[in-house]
Amino acid sequence: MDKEVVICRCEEVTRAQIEEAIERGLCTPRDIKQWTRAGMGLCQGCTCRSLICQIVAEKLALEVSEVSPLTFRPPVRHIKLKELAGLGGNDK
Amino acid sequence: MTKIIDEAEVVIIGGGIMGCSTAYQLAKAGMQVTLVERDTICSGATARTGGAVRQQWRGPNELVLAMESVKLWKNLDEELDCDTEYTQGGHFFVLDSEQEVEQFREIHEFQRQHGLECEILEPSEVQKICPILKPNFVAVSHCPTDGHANPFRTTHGFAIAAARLGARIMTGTEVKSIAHDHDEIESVTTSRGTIRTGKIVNAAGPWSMQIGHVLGLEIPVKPSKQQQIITEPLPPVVEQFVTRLSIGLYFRQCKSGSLQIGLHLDPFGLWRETLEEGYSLPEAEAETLDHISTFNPLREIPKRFLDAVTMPVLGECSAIRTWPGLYAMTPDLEPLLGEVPSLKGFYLVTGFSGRGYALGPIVGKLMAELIVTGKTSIPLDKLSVTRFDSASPAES
Amino acid sequence: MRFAEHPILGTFPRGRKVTVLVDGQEVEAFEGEMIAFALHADGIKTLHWTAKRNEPRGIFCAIGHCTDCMMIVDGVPNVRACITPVREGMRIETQHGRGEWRKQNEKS
Amino acid sequence: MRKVEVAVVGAGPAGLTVASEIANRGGKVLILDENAKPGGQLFKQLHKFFGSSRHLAKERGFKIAQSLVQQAQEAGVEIWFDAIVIGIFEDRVLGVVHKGKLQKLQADRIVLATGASEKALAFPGWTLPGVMGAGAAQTMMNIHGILPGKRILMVGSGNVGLIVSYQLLQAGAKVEAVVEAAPKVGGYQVHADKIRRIGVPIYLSYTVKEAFGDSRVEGAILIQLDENGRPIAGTEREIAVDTVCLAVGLSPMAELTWVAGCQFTYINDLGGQVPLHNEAMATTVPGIYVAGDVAGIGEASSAIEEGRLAGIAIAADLGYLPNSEAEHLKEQTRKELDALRQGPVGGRVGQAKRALLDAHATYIARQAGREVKERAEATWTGSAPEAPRARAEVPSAERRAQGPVAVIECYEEIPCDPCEEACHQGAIFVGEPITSLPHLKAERCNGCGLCIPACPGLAIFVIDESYSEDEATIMLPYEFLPLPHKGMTVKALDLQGQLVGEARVLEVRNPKAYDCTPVIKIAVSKELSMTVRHIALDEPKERSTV
Repeated sequence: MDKEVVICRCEEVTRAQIEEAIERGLCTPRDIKQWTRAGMGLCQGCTCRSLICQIVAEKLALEVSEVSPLTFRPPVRHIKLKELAGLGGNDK
Repeated sequence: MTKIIDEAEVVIIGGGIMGCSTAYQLAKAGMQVTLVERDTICSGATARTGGAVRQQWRGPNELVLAMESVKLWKNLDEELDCDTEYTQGGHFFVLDSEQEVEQFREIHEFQRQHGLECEILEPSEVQKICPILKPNFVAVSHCPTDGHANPFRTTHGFAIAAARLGARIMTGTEVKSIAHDHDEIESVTTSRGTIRTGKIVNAAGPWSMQIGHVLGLEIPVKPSKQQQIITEPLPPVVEQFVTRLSIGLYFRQCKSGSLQIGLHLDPFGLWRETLEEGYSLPEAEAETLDHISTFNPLREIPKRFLDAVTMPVLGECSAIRTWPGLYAMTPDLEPLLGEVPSLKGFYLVTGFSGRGYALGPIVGKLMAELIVTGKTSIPLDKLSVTRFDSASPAES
Repeated sequence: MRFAEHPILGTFPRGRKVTVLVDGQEVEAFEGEMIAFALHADGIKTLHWTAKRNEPRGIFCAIGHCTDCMMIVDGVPNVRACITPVREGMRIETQHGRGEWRKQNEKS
Repeated sequence: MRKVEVAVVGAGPAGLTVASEIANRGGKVLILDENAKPGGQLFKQLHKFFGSSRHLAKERGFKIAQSLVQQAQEAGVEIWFDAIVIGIFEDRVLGVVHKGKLQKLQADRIVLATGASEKALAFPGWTLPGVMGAGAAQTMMNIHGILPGKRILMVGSGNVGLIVSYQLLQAGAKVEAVVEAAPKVGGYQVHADKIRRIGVPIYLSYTVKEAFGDSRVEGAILIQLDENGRPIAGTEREIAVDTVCLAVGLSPMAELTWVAGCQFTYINDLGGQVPLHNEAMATTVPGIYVAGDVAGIGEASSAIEEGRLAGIAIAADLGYLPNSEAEHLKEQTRKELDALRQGPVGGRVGQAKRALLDAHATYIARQAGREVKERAEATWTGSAPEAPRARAEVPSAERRAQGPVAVIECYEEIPCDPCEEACHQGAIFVGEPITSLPHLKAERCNGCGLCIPACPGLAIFVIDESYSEDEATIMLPYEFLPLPHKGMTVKALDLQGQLVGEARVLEVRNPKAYDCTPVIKIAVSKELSMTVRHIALDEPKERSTV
């Protein structure tokens, strides 16, 4: 696969950057996320999390099932601060 | 005993900022060091910190450490060959009463004696340098040399640099037991096997009392929960790290553009009093505290934040992630540093009570000095565990 | 392109015609349509230029999960154009990078 | 804080069924759905569904959605739309953003029926405007009536890729190609045939190497793959397209399930990481259930049956249903599920689901501190399910010469039987299990053609070789605009969409009962009777637009 291809669309992290992180010894999706920001953007890895697992598996010669995926945390959908705060709202 | 998988002069338990910084400095000093972490590097308390690199508002013992640490922070990127996103944008304590202002004036005086310059700013002055703050406060205590950095990058930076110098970093490796012959450490047994060693550094943060329990040692640290949220990346709005003690709020804008907003919790007794539906610190295991977000603060954080800023439009920006985190609290809110007198070779680097991240670089350096030479360039005696009488090994 | 008739759905129901301003140009849309789709129907495919690589992005997930359709709408950046319906007189701007806050429109 | 008895997240087929099952027995249920309309993905589905004629077969997806919603509402289920569940907290507290505000709900039982999300494929140019998920294309055209593009490349030939390609064609786009990395079509053959006979090429062992264009997609480069899935240099071919749709698979949309603390395992055939659950759809967290695609990618009918299982279990658990009756109902539902999970696609899911149940049992036993013998992996080999039982036969040349007769081109085991019910002559037999291939008793068939619009796969044709000396007639389904009219001369296309001759339109049948599947009767030269399977109108007028 082309090294310059963007894997994380939100944070614009390329495959090359992810591979470079793995070569530094960052060997889980969480390590890679913390180091490169892949999966840390607005969509929280919705799109790229499985791509990252695949790259880790390929680089480290593992099965995809052996790679622990990124965790999820609330909010699982982005939510405006004012909504989170219970302010505003449109009750009529 | 399980099979011997490694032999090291020092085994560090915990892959947070303290463990990684200490590992780096020890490796740099030529020691053979192995770091064990039960999860991944930067997966515990450091991963959840606000990222403040602050000197002001610390007790005498910590102030010296923080100021020395800032000297290291300035060159850290070069030292580690890593962008830690460290910035000296200043730190604001937003003060809401004359009494608070008075308290900070006194602190400033004492800090000045140690060479740290801070100032009290009127709301009108604050408006000029930080227009995002709603001037609904009395004054601001500003330390221009304070700042913030990226905890992930810093911690991984230390770990990668340590590995480069020969340290062994073992993640997914949980400590099961520690063998000692009377008062001398012999080995540590992990989920992956046994490592022979004469020295152990307990840098397990909010879990360090559990490491103590492995030895029958009561380490006076208990976890306390805090909660943070982070927004989507935004255009630049604030340079300073802002703390408002009266409402427990703090925030900063990360290099990515995201606003990181948190609520200081129990140390200031805020939760029980102010949350509408009440909140009592659960007595549950640190384990669950660490993983499960609590509902009420998630609502409270943006409420307090939006009330503190001038741009109502920030209400339109989205929170993308929230997380709980743990502080490793000691009874006097000061850290536990140094060797446990009753157990030779067992060192504590814990109990930073939510203020440790900034101290990471200097503490690693001092611990390495202590382990290698038995002495430190800055005295740590007052931070020894001996100030409490609880830390004594159980009769075996 | 909006289609008028569909073999299964028949005549496609559409809302009232509205006019929105896209980077200063008037664009016609129908009430109930999401911004991104209305723009797409008008031939506007680039909604956002990325912060680091300055690359164009358009509709990708169409359900508000991804990051690609962020636009500045009525002065507010990072609005997900694929899940935000059009409104008469709405000011829509192509977002560059993190965008910026514009002066709030006088709400009428 | 509001308290509810049962909170169901997701108003798709699984969620709506769970809710109805519980509410019908007296339970109080609140469904939370993040969309403005209920029905989940069904709302975007315009094609007729496979399935049992006793249930929803041959209904179009969006209509199934409507009837499931109606059922739920009649059962007294409360539904909140535009209600986004952002998290599940301690003690089954849900954070719900509804009407622009975060609200706190506490539920005795939570059912997560959150469906699936699309997987991605990264290649140079995949960030260009014009590259989008197949689901995005569906949303644009089927919900908003806007064409995603005029010339489309579809990446992936699973059912999603095939069905969305067909829908794009219906909406007036040209699908230039479908590429499939595997050496065979991923979805059902009948879905593939529907687009093939229109002339859409399906490139097997091909992938997209790159999408290119100056600020929007202007074309793509395809490349062939060897048997190990590696690109073969020199096999690149360029096609001009303005849109690339990604349909490279689905995975469980399980964010909330993770956040709730449920245990997961990785099973490729179920879409990746899937939550462990037992036969009653209960996860490893007490009081939290899953149903439908979130519990492993399947299809709508089995999502409904899983919803039923969870609903029965919860109703019993809450005391609305005696245990003995619940056991009986669960048993019945499991049988229905087993019947659906046969054949080339369902069979694989069935095996994977059994592996998931095993993994759950192992986990529970370990938690209880019981010794667990490693289950023999033999139960899970991932191998193909049992061989097809019978092959649908084509009526003999003698029979075709005698007069009109149905030709059923349905060669895969699909859980589907509406053709059997549609035939008033009793000429079509499916029987048990429902995945059996239809069998035509040619001597009973009178060529009425009622089975043509009833077949969700559009795989039935009626051939009459007795029509005239040199012509035969063919009745075929045609779900496109504009419709031809009687007397028109049209192009006759074969199974691959190749022009093989001319055809005369003899009749256009489009009664309401056909549900938008008009049947066209054409006359072609006799030797083409078993070749022609589609027609194309000359120079199609530019579609009317708004």
